[in-house]
Amino acid sequence: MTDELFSAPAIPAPHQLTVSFDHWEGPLDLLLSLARTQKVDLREISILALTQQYLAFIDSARQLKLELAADYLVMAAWLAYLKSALLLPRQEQPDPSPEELALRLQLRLQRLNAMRDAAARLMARDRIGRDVFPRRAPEGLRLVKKAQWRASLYDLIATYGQIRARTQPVVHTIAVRPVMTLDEAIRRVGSLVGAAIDWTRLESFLPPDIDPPKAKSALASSFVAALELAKQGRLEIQQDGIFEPIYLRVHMPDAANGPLL
Amino acid sequence: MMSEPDDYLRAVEATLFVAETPLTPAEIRLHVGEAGDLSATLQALSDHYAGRGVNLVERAGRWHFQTAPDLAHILRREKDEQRKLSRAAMETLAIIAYHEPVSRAEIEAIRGVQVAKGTLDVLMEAGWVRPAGRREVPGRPLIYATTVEFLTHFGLSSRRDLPGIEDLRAAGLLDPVDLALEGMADQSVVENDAEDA
Amino acid sequence: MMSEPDDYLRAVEATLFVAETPLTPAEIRLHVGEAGDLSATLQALSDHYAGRGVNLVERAGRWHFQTAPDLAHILRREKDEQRKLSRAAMETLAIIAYHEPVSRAEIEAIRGVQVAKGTLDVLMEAGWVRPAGRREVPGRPLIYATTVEFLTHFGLSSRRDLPGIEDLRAAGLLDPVDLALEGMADQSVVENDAEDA
Repeated sequence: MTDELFSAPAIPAPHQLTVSFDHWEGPLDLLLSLARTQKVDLREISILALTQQYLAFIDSARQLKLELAADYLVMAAWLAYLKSALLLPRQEQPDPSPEELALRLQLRLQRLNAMRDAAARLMARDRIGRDVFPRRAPEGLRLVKKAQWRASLYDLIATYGQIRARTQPVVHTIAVRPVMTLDEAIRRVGSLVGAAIDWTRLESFLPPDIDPPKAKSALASSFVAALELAKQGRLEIQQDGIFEPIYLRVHMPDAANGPLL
Repeated sequence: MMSEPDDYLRAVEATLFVAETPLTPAEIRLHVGEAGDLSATLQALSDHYAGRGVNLVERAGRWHFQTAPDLAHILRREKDEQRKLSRAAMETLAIIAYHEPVSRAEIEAIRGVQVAKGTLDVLMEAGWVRPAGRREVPGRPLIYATTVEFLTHFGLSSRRDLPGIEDLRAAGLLDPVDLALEGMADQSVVENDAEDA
Repeated sequence: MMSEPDDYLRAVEATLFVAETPLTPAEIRLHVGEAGDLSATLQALSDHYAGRGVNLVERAGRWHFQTAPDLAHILRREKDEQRKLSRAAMETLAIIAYHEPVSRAEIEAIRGVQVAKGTLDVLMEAGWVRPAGRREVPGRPLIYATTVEFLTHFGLSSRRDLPGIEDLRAAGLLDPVDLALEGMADQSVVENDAEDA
């Protein structure tokens, strides 16, 4: 609708209103623009005069059938109310007072105006990339991470040991069992039994300081040696029952009918 | 003005020359060590380069070399043209800078219009504005503040350097309207308009 | 040496400062115009920067600023980072230490695993291993040996201080891993004793 309006050359537009309403960012912005036309310090501005300017402006826009955003109309209605309140006799003024409302509006305009000026001054500063330039291709400071390698001597030798253990051909060493051979037992029992005239326990023929792992082998060998010597008729063996101690003594032919047999 | 530059000064000069970003004194010390008086050296360098084609400046506690502003016309290139900020974005940036930290509602109260969705995004994308936590009021609104890059870009040593900020503060123009009205309650300034009427 | 730099000199200085690449006098003139004596100005600038942290130099007809050569070390900051050797690197190091000088093929034969290229690099970067010539066999392979830093790091006065195979065996370090893991220590002690008997 607005487009049709502006494209129709027949309709004369008042020079003030050739600017689209898109130009303002809301009613406060428009009010500030109008206030600046009063060409006085914003602190001195007449809110009543400003209100009349705004209402007149909106009115002419309506005559042009410009489509106005709702907030412009809300502001117009509020200003119309403010205007009438300001013109009322004092005693009939509502609360809050129209003076306070006017002051609020004035303060808001001052604040918006201050920020608008501040923005302009900020943008006018010497800005990097527009007014001042850093080097376009700085070489840059380099941070080189230098590795501090950690390893202990133990790690080193343990690792080497593991490599060797892992990769050396596996050699199976069969441990040499601690044994007393039969020949050795026959020699020993044969020589000792001659010294024993009476029955003597088999264990007594074992070497006195023998290691425990070797003791069983010595016992077994000595027993087999005793059997062998008995077979040769060199000694006699006696046992009272199964698992009972085994006794040996030198063979005595004249005692063949000994009391114990 | 300077006679023979010592090695410490030369090291600081070279470090700032090759740096890709402005450097804090701590960052400079990582390179040049602790052997000299850094702040005196930075001052000496800054004095040495004052008035030359290249200046040493401090922005938000960080130092960098940049060309002198009056030479912009010979150095500016077509592709340097920055996208122009919209008026809304410029005003919003100014409001954040002068009032920080500030919520979106507070920005809207000053501008009298809603902050369009893209406005804060543009400022944050430029690296000038950052969210700075939440205000501990109902709704816990997000609040915004400016960044170090903002100060650097606009050539400000600190927020105290914002143009006119002291005058604005003294005039109460950085206070909200309600606060300003309370302050005026005693004074009977309220008469003005009534008299005009 | 220079009093008040004139605008022409300042412009040349700033132009060279921002330039992405070294510039010929013709390129500089595109920026600064024809108003001055460029070659005298370049000489004056070059004199001014001589002895500073940043120098103006001419190479093959092109001018650019660069940091003074003696300051290169400060522009590269080294940061130590503690890192543990990988198992592969540790094994390779151990083999070199025990068998040096040794070729890569020999290391692989002992490890039973290929040696990755990076492994020897790491050991050389650590300063513990060095190439020690070539073995005079077909293919002339590089051979490796340990360094003095290696001895220092591991607290050895010479390679002879490394425990020998018998020492390792006595310490149980040659036992197959699974044996050690199963805690069969008793048995191995018994067997050792038996051998001694």
